[in-house]
Amino acid sequence: MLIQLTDQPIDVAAVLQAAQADGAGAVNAFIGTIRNQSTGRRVVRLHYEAYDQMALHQLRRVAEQAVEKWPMLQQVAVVHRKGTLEIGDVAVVVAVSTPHRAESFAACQFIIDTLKQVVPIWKKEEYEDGSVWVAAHP
Amino acid sequence: MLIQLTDQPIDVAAVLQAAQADGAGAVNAFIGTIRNQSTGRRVVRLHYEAYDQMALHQLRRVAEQAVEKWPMLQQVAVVHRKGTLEIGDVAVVVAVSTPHRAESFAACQFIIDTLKQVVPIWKKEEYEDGSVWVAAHP
Amino acid sequence: MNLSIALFGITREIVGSSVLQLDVPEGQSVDGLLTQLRQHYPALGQLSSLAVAVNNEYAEPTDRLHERDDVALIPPVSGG
Amino acid sequence: MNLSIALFGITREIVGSSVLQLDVPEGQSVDGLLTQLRQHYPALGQLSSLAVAVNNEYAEPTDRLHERDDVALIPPVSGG
Repeated sequence: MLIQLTDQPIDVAAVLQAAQADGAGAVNAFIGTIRNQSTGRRVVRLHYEAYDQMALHQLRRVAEQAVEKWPMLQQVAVVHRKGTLEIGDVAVVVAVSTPHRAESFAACQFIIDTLKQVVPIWKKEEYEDGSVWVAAHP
Repeated sequence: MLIQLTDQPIDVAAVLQAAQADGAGAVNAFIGTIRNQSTGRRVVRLHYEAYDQMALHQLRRVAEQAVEKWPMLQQVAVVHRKGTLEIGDVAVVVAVSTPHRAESFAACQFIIDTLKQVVPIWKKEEYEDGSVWVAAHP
Repeated sequence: MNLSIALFGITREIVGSSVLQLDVPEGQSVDGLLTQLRQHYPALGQLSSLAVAVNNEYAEPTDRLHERDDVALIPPVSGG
Repeated sequence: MNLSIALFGITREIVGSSVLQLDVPEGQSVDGLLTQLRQHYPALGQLSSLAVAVNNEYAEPTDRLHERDDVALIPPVSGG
């Protein structure tokens, strides 16, 4: 299992490599990148901030939940970026391997969906005319 | 759109790169690798063979069907390997990008599922004591 | 008319060649071609499925074949 | 007892510091802490949600806080 927070650019190929296993024929990977717009506003860059110790603990817990739900999961790798990111930069990579492919899609989607709900990481979107902490207000 | 058959090792990072788009925050990728076993038998290596012209035509059609079903798809990349592959080698990479993540999972899964049904590519599994064209016989 | 039929995977091994030259009636149906081939090569009848591709598309049993068509036998695919 | 509360994102900006030192009754409940904080910093009441983390876990409103706990405010998360 590879669970990591980093303020350096994510080496996507290395994360995929970490998710591979000789007994697993299927790797599914989700790569979240910075879009040039959000709810119609033009995004200039983003700032990510994490409560590191809790984020790592919760990431590991999400990965363990995935293994409980899909016991055939062979490898799980989750790497999340922190700091200032520009358009096109990779913010998060989730990669899992399973012997058969359907479970790889389901498990990877579960991990990214749950990550977005429970892991204490916050992003502030910077526009040309201001900035907003995403989802902070109703 | 990147649609390719190759007898050279697949550069997974390059395929993912081809699937990225500045307007798309989500990339989903499926990577099929060679397992060390199949239906309980120990696999030594695999041989892939393709009807190139039809395979490329059908791959392009599958990608176009995905774009029809998910018009928000921004990029599609599918690269399939041919020739002799060893355990752990990458046989196929499918990568798609969308503005939001749920569609990236659904579209990527549709493409690999449909590819396996319609694209004229065949694999022969080699064991220590023989070999079999996969799925050829009931 | 003379048809060149491209063969792959297990059909190539059954026939022992990657191209089969065959003399068939003008406008032969796909179904008729398959029947003729299964008579010559009974092992083709043992496959899980056997389709015919014409010009890179899967053909229907009733489709008619023409001399300039790109014809291929498609045994069960197993890509990915 | 004295609590150190770690602050992130918008709560850090509202309070103006990444750690808040607070004097609270021994065994203060999570709910009581939130009420106290919202009185001092009304902008916290405007957030979509506000959770309290104790020792890296999300706490329940009735959980009691202790001086050695790692306590943090968790405004709406937005990772990924």
